Amino acid sequence: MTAILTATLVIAAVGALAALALAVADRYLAVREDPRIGLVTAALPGANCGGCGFAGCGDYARALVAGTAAPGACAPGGDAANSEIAKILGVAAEATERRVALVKCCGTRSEAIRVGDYNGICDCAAAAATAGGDKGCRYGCLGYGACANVCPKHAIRIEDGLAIVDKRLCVGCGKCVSVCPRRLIELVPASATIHVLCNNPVRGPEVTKVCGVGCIGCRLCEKNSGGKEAGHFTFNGFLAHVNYENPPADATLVAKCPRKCIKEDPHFEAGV
Amino acid sequence: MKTVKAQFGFRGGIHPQYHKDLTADLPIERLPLPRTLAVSMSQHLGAPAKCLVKKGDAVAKGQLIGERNGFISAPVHAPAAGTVTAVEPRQGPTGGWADAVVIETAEDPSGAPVLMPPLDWKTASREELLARVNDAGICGMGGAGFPSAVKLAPPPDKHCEYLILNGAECEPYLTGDCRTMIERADRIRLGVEIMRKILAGPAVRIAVEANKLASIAALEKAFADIEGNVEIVVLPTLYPQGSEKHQIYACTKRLVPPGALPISVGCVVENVGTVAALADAVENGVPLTERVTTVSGDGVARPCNVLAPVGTSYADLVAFAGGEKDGVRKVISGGPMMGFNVPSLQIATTKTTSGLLLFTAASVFQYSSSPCINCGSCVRACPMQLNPAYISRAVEANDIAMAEGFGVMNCLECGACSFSCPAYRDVTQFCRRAKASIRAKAAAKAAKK
Amino acid sequence: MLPKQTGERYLLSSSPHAHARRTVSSLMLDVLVALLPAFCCAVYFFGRRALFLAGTCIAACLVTEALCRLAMKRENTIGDLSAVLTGLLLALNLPPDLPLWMAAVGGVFAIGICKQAFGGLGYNPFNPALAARAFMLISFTGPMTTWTASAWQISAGGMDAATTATPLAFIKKGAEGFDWSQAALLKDLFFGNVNGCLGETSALALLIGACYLLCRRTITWHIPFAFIGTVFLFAMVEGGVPPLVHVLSGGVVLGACFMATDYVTSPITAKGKLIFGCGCGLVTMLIRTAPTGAYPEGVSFSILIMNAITPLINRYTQPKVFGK
Amino acid sequence: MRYFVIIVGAVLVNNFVLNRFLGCCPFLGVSKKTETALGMSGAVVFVMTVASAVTWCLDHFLLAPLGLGYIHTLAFILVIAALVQFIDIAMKRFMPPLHAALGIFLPLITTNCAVLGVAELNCKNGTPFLESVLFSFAAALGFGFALVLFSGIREKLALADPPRCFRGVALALVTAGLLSLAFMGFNGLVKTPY
Repeated sequence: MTAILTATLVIAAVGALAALALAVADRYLAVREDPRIGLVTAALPGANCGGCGFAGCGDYARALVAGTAAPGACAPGGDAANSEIAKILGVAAEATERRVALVKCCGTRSEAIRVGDYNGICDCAAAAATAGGDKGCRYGCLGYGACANVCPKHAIRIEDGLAIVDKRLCVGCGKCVSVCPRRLIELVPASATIHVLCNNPVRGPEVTKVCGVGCIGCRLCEKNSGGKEAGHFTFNGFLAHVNYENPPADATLVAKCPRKCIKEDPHFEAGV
Repeated sequence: MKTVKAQFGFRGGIHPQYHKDLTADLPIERLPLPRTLAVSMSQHLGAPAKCLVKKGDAVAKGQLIGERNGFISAPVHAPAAGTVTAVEPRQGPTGGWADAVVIETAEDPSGAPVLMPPLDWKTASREELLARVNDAGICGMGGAGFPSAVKLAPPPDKHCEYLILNGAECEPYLTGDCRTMIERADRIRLGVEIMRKILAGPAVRIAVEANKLASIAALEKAFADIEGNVEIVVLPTLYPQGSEKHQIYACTKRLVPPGALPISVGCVVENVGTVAALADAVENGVPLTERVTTVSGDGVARPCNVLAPVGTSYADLVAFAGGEKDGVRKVISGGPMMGFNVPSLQIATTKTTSGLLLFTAASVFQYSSSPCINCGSCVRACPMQLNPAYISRAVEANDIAMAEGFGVMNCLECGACSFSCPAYRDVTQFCRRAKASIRAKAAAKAAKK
Repeated sequence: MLPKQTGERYLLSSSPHAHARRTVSSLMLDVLVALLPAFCCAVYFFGRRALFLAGTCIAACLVTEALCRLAMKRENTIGDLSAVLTGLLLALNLPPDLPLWMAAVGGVFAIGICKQAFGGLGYNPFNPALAARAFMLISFTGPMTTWTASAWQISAGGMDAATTATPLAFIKKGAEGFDWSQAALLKDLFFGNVNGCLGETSALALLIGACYLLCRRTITWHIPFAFIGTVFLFAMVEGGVPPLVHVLSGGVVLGACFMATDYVTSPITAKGKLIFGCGCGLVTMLIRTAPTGAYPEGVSFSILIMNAITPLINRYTQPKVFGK
Repeated sequence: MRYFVIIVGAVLVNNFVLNRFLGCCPFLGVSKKTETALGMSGAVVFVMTVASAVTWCLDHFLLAPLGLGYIHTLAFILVIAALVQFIDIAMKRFMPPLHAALGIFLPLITTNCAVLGVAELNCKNGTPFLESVLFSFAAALGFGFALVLFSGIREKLALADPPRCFRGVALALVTAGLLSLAFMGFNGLVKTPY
């Protein structure tokens, strides 16, 4: 009995001493952090994609609490995360629409010509810097997968020399947008279904020389969607662009595009 | 004047097969004026020139068609008389697109060429000479084409102690400089004297690789009675002996710190061809509108050294060289070590096109690279004493910051590492890739500020 | 529809557009050729056993390499000859009377675990042949340390003729009063009239191969020089057995010239290579001369340990940039 | 000489990780970068040395006189846990970058078998105070040495391209095994007292 008692007492005494030391340390040495940082970090998805412009979710959370960043920059978290964060921080949330990446090119190997046989490292920027790229069209997708390599969600794959985004996996972080040497990836509303898959603004004859499916700026899509007043399309040189503020709804214009570069939901077309 | 052997070698370097015998003994031939010329507004690194003509304009030979536009920039002149048929984006030798003035040359030009008034360099002031170098559009004809006027006007706190003439021409196949030194040694001498005046009397070192005996002899003859501190420095035949930093070291034992320009150690390096062009510009008032290009390789019927106007299409050059042989697989603008691959012959020459090489499948092939085996060939070959193996592995793993830590920004892109890699890795391309993305990042950062 | 292609489609690549003639397989072939004299010696001294062992090891390595690449769905890399080299080096590190199945297990371990598990040639942190040998030494201790008297013909008097041990085991046993400096002993060690692993017998044959590699610039002098030099110096300072006996017996020459110089697992810079070689020599001699040590020979362990330190050596021996 | 033998024995021959297989968790966890490995090694050296001193005192002046040797494991855990917690707080205050790098691994030493193991070994062998502190220090050095070596290899492996089934910890374990195999060469290098 005494043995048990001594043991208990000794351990308790040692424990008490240790507790005292820790208490003192906590009182005089501890570093206080804003508890909201933890809460905000928990509300963020934790993908560490960097799409918000900060080095990971923790960094963004710290900036949010410090007030140097505004909520709403987290695309993967979407509305749920943003409103949650706004609640924690006590500010009004802005509704954000889910955006996904769109590769504005449909010139596969069987549609767009290649002017040379590229031999070198498998990277778009490197290929683009080698004699201007092996693709005949200098605006088109090179297909060496720089976007696929940076995608934190593995939502991009290369098929037949062309990058294709899986809409369901894409979180709209925008990393691919900045890494593409041809700048042909755009973040578009996930709800939009009709897209112009071309990025070449030069005149028709030059486009048709290098690509079988390049936009020549014939404006038939505009005509078929209710004319200029309807405002479903904008034009940059000889290139049509969907006005995503006011996207066309009538899918019949897709079949009427003479160049076949307007597609309906291309994200799903390849059977992903 | 004396001829000395270079005392200070550098570690590294490689011995590629030179193939200079194909054209080294052939005199420079003048190309008959081509029907069309496409003169790019982006003749060199730095800002492209501002175009001064439009479609339909008639231009005279030597007329200014592109204006200096920025600090590192040089004006562009019409190489021949004719009519401007278009001003449109064209692909240049480096693969980039820039506006080019397309000139349909006149068969018998009625107007006289527009020349600048000749200057007597002995009486002209330093400022006048410098203005002439600038107005004549003189830029480095060896590699990147740095405008000479910028080089020859060092910042006031720097003094040029050595003027180094780069006659190394270490790239295989190329013999343009070699021939220029033989045939135009007197012009080079005149250019040297003018530059010496502009730079306030520096010592002159003419660096020539040991495999150009005829060039050395010609220079010795032309410079025999020159006054002042002038030496011909015979460099060992080793690639990349033509690199500025290594030449400065070989001639003066001075080391250019990483990221610094030669003037930081009191040196100005200029290509021999540029010096000859400079002499023409001062004495005869002729702007820089033509240059010597070596057309060679096993894909051309008759390798030769051609003096052609800037803007000549590669197809015209090849036609002059007897046409292309069957089975050409690769076309290179420049030398095989640092030159640019071009996708077609529809590209026009610039002031920096030192060579045009056509190779058949017998000498080039599609390779596939395997993982680095750490053999150290590239480390031994690197003239900058970097570790290309590690840089390439870091870039391969997308770790640009690590590559920067290994000093990739010091890379010359000379290609010695890729040349010696037994695994056929694109080491140089990895370095280039890392440099490009580091520069882009720095530019983005600067733009943000 | 694809527009019509106009003009030729040229190759497009980044500079340089010229290349030296050397390839990975030509480097491996160089080493294989350099090992031929040693292998011939092994066949001369141990007869068909040497052929069988080498054949088994090489076959095991090749088959494992092919199967691994197949399973990984990657291109077959048998052609680079690195698997052949691993097999041959492994065989040269085995005692002549090892059962063939054990040799095969070693070959499978070398390629499967030590090389392909890391992604193949270029990524393995340890020399596959040596790692396999260490693995076998611990798994099959008996057979790996049994030597028959097939070749050990004592011409040097005084050494117990009945012992079938290697000279190193003899040293470890502490042969008091044995005259180590007899010329006959050194001669035997040099020409290979001693017991040991297949490749450890004749220093002469190995040195011929090493000279070939040095002349071909397949290897640099740094590692062999530092390795052998350190062993020599250590033995001199230690003052027991004459330094030359230490250098010529066991696997020092084989290890220094052919195993430690393995590109993948040794440092990349000259300075690093010198440090690496010194480290190998030091650890070898520590293991050899420790009176209580478990192993009479330390070459393979020393190289493995230095393999492990290689990344750190590389880290601190980066070349200095020109102009800095 | 005896001290030298203790050090060599604990660092090379009976390396805590590679021979006794103690402390494998931080060995695998904190070995991805050499910088963090160095930091962790420092932390372990510090914690192990201090912990062994404290536990030795605890054992000799408190537990042994009271005849409580049988609960020393319990008492050790308690003391070591408190100690590590203390170091954690102090490091956060004085060395924030290191704290950020080591992150969750510092508390991990709390219940680390290497720290507890060294205390237990000292206790079991009845080592005198100075030697037990030295032994712990050397053992921690050995741990750190192995950790730094391993981190170097893993940094290299990070650039490798292993088959998918071997990626990550699997390959790290294979490598650790091979490293341990290499260290077997040191077997019996010195006759260690402990």
